[in-house]
Amino acid sequence: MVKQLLKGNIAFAEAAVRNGLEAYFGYPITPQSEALEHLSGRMIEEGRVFLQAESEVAAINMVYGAACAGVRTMTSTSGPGFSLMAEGLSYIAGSEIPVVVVNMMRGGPGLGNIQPSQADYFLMTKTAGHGDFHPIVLAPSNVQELIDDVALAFELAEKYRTLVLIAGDGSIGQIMEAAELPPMQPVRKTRPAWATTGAQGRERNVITSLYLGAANLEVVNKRLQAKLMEIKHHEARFSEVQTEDAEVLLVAYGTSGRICVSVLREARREGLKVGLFRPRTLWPFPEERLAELSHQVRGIMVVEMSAGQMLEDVERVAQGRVPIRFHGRMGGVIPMVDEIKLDLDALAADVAVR
Amino acid sequence: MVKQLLKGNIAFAEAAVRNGLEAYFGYPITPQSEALEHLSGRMIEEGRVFLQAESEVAAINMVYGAACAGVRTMTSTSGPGFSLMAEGLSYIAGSEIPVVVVNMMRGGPGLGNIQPSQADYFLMTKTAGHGDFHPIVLAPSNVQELIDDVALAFELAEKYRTLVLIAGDGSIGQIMEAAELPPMQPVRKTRPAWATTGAQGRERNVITSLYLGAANLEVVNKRLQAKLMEIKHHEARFSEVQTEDAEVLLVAYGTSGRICVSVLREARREGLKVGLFRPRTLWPFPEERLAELSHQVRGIMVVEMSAGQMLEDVERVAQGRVPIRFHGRMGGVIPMVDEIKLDLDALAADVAVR
Amino acid sequence: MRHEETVFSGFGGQGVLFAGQLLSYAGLAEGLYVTWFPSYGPEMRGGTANCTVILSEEEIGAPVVRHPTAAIVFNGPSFTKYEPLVKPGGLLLVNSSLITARSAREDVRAVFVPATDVATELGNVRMANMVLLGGFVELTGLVSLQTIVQQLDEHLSERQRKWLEPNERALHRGAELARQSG
Amino acid sequence: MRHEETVFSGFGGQGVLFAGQLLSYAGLAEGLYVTWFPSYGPEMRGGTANCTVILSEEEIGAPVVRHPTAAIVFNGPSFTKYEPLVKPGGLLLVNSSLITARSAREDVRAVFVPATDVATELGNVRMANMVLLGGFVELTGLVSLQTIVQQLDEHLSERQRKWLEPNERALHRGAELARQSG
Amino acid sequence: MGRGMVVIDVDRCKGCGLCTHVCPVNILQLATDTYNAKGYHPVVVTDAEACIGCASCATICPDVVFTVYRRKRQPRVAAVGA
Amino acid sequence: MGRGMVVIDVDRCKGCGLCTHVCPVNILQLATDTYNAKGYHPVVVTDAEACIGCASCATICPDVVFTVYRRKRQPRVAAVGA
Amino acid sequence: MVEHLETAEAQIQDEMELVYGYPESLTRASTHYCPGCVHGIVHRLVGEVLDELGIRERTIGVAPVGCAVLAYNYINTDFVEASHGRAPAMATGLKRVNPDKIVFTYQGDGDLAAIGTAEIIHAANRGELITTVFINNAIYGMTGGQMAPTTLSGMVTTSTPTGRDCRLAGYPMRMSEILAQTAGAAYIAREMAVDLASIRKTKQAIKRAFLTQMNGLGFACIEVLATCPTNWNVDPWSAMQWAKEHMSAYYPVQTFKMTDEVKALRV
Amino acid sequence: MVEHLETAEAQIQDEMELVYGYPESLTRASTHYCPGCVHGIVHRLVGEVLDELGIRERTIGVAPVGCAVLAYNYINTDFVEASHGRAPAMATGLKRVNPDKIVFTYQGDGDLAAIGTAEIIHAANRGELITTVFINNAIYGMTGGQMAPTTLSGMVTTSTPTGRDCRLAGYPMRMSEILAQTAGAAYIAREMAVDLASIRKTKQAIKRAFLTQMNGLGFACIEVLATCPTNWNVDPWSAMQWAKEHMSAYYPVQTFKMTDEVKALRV
Ligand SMILES: Cc1ncc(C[n+]2csc(CCOP(=O)(O)OP(=O)(O)O)c2C)c(N)n1
Ligand SMILES: Cc1ncc(C[n+]2csc(CCOP(=O)(O)OP(=O)(O)O)c2C)c(N)n1
Ligand code: SF4
Ligand code: SF4
Ligand code: SF4
Ligand code: SF4
Ligand code: SF4
Ligand code: SF4
Ligand SMILES: [Mg+2]
Ligand SMILES: [Mg+2]
Repeated sequence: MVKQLLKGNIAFAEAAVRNGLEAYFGYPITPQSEALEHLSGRMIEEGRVFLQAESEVAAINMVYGAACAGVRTMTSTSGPGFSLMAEGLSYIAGSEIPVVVVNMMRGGPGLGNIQPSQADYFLMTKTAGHGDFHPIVLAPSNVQELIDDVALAFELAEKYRTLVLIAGDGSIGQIMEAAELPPMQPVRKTRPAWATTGAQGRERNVITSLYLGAANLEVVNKRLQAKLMEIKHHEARFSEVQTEDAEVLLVAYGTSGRICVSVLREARREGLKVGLFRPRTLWPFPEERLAELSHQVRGIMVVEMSAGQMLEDVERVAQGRVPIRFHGRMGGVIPMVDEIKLDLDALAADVAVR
Repeated sequence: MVKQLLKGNIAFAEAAVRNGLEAYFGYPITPQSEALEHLSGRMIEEGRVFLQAESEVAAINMVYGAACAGVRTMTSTSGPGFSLMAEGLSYIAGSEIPVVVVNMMRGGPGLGNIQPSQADYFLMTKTAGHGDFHPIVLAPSNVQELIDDVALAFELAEKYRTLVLIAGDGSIGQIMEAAELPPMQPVRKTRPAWATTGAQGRERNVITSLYLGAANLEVVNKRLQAKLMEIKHHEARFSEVQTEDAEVLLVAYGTSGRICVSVLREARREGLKVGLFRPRTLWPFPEERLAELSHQVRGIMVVEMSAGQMLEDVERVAQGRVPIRFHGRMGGVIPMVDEIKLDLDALAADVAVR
Repeated sequence: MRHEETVFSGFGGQGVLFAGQLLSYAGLAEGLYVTWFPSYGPEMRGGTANCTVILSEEEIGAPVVRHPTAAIVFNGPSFTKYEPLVKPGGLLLVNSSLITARSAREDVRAVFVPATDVATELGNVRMANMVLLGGFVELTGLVSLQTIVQQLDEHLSERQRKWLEPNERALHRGAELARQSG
Repeated sequence: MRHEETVFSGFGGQGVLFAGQLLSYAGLAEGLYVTWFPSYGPEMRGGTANCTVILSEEEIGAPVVRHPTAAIVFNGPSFTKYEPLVKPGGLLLVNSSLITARSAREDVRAVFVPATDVATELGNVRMANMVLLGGFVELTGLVSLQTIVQQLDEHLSERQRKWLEPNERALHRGAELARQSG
Repeated sequence: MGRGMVVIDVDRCKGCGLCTHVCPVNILQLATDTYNAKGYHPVVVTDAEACIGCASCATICPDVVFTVYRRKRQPRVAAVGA
Repeated sequence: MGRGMVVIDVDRCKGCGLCTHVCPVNILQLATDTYNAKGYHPVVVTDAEACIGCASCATICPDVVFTVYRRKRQPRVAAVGA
Repeated sequence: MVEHLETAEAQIQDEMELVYGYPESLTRASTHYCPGCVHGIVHRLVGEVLDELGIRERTIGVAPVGCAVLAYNYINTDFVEASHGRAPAMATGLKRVNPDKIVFTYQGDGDLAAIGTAEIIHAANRGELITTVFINNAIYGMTGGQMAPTTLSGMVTTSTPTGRDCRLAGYPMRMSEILAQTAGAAYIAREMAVDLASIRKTKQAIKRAFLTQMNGLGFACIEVLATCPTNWNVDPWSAMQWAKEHMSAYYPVQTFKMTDEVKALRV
Repeated sequence: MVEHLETAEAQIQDEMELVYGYPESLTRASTHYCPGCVHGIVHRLVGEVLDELGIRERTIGVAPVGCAVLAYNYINTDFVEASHGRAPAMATGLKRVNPDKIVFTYQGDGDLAAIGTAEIIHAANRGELITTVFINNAIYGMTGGQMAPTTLSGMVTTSTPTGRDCRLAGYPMRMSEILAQTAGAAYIAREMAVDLASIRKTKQAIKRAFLTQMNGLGFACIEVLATCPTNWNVDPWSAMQWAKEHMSAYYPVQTFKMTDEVKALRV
């Protein structure tokens, strides 16, 4: 398979089709509508299910229903639509159903605008809805990673029977880059044993998130937490650039992460020993490795397209070992290499590595 | 005014009426429906606005509308309903409108059950919806504090033109205790200058959360963040019990917080130097004082009716200075004094204060 | 120091929650700290209801306890559940009309009052809760019977006004029986 | 090392985004790393459109830059916006049919091509984008004109097939003019 | 044994009384003295012989308490011979 | 000056052409050569004299480009005297 | 108990024939419903219909949030529990990927006519091949008797303590009339379960609604006028009389839409 | 420009009388709408109506999420921006605490007929004293031309690339017919804005809808069949012809509900 020039939104949509997506339900919202549009044609072509729902609330509950039937299903949206899914996402988590949701973040709060943002980090990683749960959150920073994360998302969702989110932003959705799509896969022929497909010749299946009696629900919560612990230990992912000898560490994900690659190059050219730590999973947050690095480096700079959300996790993990500086842009502004670089130099000066 | 025996849900509803609540919009959900029921009678009696909405989505948007008109307005709900309000809450934050919402937390995720819980801490304190914002979150632990927090909530909401949440739980809603209600206040006669009440003899008012163009929205975001910083510096609240000489510190809020008072008494009786730090605002989290205490004590135990959410903030603030132990119950289980005490003794042993 | 953690438990419809509230009102009237904490749930019939009432001279922390200092059990299931839980030295007040079981525990004071029968005698089976409450007050002296009666007077709704007098008798009768069997 | 950060900017409808994409396709065909990043917004007409195309031999980090190494400006507003931003030593390619302004900057190479007029001559005003792209390729040698033509051939939709030939001519004409005025 | 017969699953009964209103021969009544496991006064048949097996009780009972039988048609001779 | 007259706010015009279809006397046309500030070919009046001031253009224009006047009724004498 | 039944049955095998037996499509669990609650009756009817159509093993139920939230404990098919009001959306997801299966939602009036208004109307309008059983008891039963969109004018509830004042609280909503307006609806009818005749008629309607789905004819919804003795504060029998008199007066028992294909079905 | 106008006006004061002038209730801002977009026409009509009724200073508008999201930049009254589809809920809040003010929502078909279905139906059913102007252009304009609930059968959109297949994607929804079913609705009518006559008629209907509110007669909604030249991919005039022919064929231009009091209003 050769690389082709692909727009992010089209890429993840087509990747889903090729990974055997059996049903898509969604509601248009910029900056990810091209995905829905692409699927409106492709899914029907492939004889699969595409349905434009009457709202994001309906969409996530349709996904919930299809997922209960044991098929690969997903939806995609952005900020306001993601908020509307909160209740449904909590039900999905509570009933332990594999579901994949893409959130191409845009400027907020409220209607905000449609430019790229990373301001839904808290909402996606800390909870995504009421009650105790964490979705797995993948953070691609280019079109190829976005494509690969779709396959990973389905794999993890089904392995752990859990909710997996892909945290994109308007920029990853709109950008065109060279990338390779996976080969076409047909839809799964079989349905998992727990799926509600009609109790033919087997015990019936009931899928619910209701557990009357505190003790009963606590049992479920404990199982859920145990699963999350397991995920936390096995699925934390990250990528690093020139951290071996790094004295200053950039921490950023997604679009901010790739921008920091340029920052790093410039700084290195000037001889500054800087490394980049780029979380590929936002939950579980790659705590162990970051903690290690926080012992090695003399300063950390967190770069986000938000007021500083992942920043809190970095602070929690670094435990005050080294000074942490933050460079954040909001409202859909894409951070500029030169501005980040200025802050980086300042930090370097503070911690006297220069 | 003399103390009377009051049920939490009735108490906060009546307190709202007496604080000049002009309009209530809500949708029934256990364990807070008694508040809606109480207001359905009282508000009409007082010639004010009560409306049972068709859903929580409608309710929060009705509140949004009434708040834009510059009146004291509120809604109350629990977990699933609170999730459904996420989009509306983000709009309210984005347009900087004073609104008060009570969330009587119940067991989750999903439908869960209706027993007391504190598992919406993340959802309430970190964001409550998409985009960069924090509501002010008040955490009462008895009926009197609940009553007092209603007045405080309106005061802060209007002072800062911001969203204020009261984080209760099923237990605070259902318990009866002696408490004193404030004197009756009529509704405010005047409307603030920014309110949309018809542009009679003044420039028209437009309330929106839409700002096309990243730069424009960033300006708004910066103003919002500046305001949040100000709130962070001036409005962090907490209460302490016997922390002066404490060697071990209990950290808990709401119902867990009051239960820890009993734990503390038992432990003190046995001569263990334990103190209690009880955040009264969950956002802003009382970081400074807790940081101080983390220098003084030799161990911290966090108690929550969740899998450990405030715990992350405590970890972030304590910066690894002392070991932190967690005692959490989930699914609506109310922590028991003797069980907490066991963990506390274990911690005391670990940190060799015993 | 006056401090009592009392569980009232029985069928829904036996007036368990109201008995607990009445004790709470009385405690408040006598200047004590009070918490009343009910079991609550969706509309489902035939369930058991219970509430924990704590009266104390010091401010109350936990509104629920694993080991109450007193348990007033109105029916069999409640006996089974709370008999083992009562604090050593605590009180176990039993509605012997519906509960034939006897407590094996040496370390609690078990008192048996045929509340349902007495209430029926007095004209309404639903007054069993007052019989037991009267007995409880007599045995613990936590609050005075007068206070209970006053509060009953204050908190009986109009529709129930006619039951004030009979309820009073039920309270006194309960106290009497408790004195004897206690 | 081949590395160019190019901004295409003009009115919506001038084919700005497609010109950028065509360059991107060509870059990919010649084995370069490529990013194409558009300005995007809700359906509102009469706005300006622009995209940033980065072609490089090394993997690309930031897909947008404050100071492009080259700017191709299709209309007045775009000139005003990008003329000051081009990196020193960079290229400023101007559609002189719609832009009368001249650059005051000494440190950039400003080339003026009457793309709109040329396109009109060649039979369709909408081909101005190809005229400018042809000029750009000629001036930078970033990719070969052949590659551009191949890619054009591959990516013209059926409906537009008939324009392949004219567009080719537009590309060559633009290259020519650039060579002269460049 | 009459034309019809009902079998009552006593412990399913919630004593709602609906069946007692629809029995055409009025042989259903709520027990006044006894309670069932659920703590309700269950339904009782006052005159089993009179049951015509119409299943009205089963039709209205929310708790599927009734199983209803009706006597099979017997050849008249047999009836006489009896 | 004819019976009617329109004042055109040129820079509000988006050249949608709607008005050109409804003018009963067909005097509205889009400019082919000139652009307005917005970059559109704006509407122009080809024969001002012919305007009857019917305001059809204003009725359909989405961009409130037109202000329309109609000649006041003059006493006939005056007309003659003129 | 069950044993006892079996022996009893044995005895009478020869002389007697069974005229009413426990539906196969119901579990043996005793419901949590209050005495005399119509939910129990309609659950039974659904069970009987599933038996008669022989589709228990290919049916998937969607439970609402409401007193019937535990419907899956009683109706013996595969089941999912939807979020409040979203059962039709969840059913849509289930059906679209299980086109050969039978999917039904069972919803209350708060669930369907309040928070779930958009989902039911759009499911109907899409002609989703699902069946909806809609229990209209004019109240929010589960949460303690608050007003529902269907609460009658003047009716006292815990959130209309002085009786519903329609000018302030809105008017009783006629959902079947609205659903009948959608192009995708094939069969929309309102029935009631307040006496033997209406219960039998309701069962036929529910059966026809399932047949509508089985024959791919479109969306079907049966509204059932019901009672909530507990929150109405009357005994079950009086509640039925009240419903018969007052509810059916405002909510006409009627078939609002029935396509020719549906009419042609032999029930 | 404005100056220029004034001088021009000055000159002709004496001979000429103004037959059409710029509405007071519109700001001077030029809209962001595409050339020939009907939103511009209906904004103008709303402005003219507010002028004629003299209520600009006591009116509060609620903007939707849709192409008209910036309506507050053009209609010169107090305004709030609602979340997608919730305008009627927000308007309810505004009106209930400003009973003496005039509150209207301006919504598109995605906003009102898709995500906002529940809010509009319940506002209508409560008889909220608000006025809704509903622009039905059979498409999601703002987000790039995806299918709307109102998209006609077979119509090609960016989310129905081969034309809307109603069996899969649902049927075009007739909202006015549905709203007319609610007890609280006083005036429900469908108009269109595709030629001079229909535009004039639409204006009268909008005026009556505001009068309905001013006289406290109940909820009023005017659906306006409109065009989206950009996403329909035709020029504005052809779009109007298409709408006149095809949209009004499926969406009858008609008054679906008008109470006697509303009928009695002198417009
Ligand atoms: C999002 C959400 N809002 C509110 C509730 C609380 N709630 C549970 S059931 C119910 C209404 C039940 O009424 P209905 O649908 O009529 O069913 P019934 O109990 O009357 O059969 C409500 C409001 C909830 N569980 N979730
Ligand atoms: C919760 C949410 N979902 C989706 C969107 C994206 N969105 C913006 S406008 C719109 C639909 C607009 O269509 P319509 O209401 O018909 O208005 P039009 O643009 O056609 O006038 C959508 C889906 C959003 N802003 N918020
Ligand atoms: S079957 Fe008919 S006659 Fe027999 S008990 Fe039941 S209702 Fe009565
Ligand atoms: S109807 Fe059923 S539950 Fe009710 S009394 Fe009769 S048998 Fe018992
Ligand atoms: S006023 Fe009438 S005649 Fe004059 S330009 Fe306009 S449409 Fe034509
Ligand atoms: S209708 Fe208005 S905008 Fe369109 S061309 Fe005519 S004047 Fe210009
Ligand atoms: S509350 Fe009403 S609806 Fe719910 S179970 Fe009881 S009677 Fe039935
Ligand atoms: S996209 Fe359509 S609806 Fe939106 S402004 Fe353009 S023409 Fe009007
Ligand atoms: Mg109901
Ligand atoms: Mg539209």
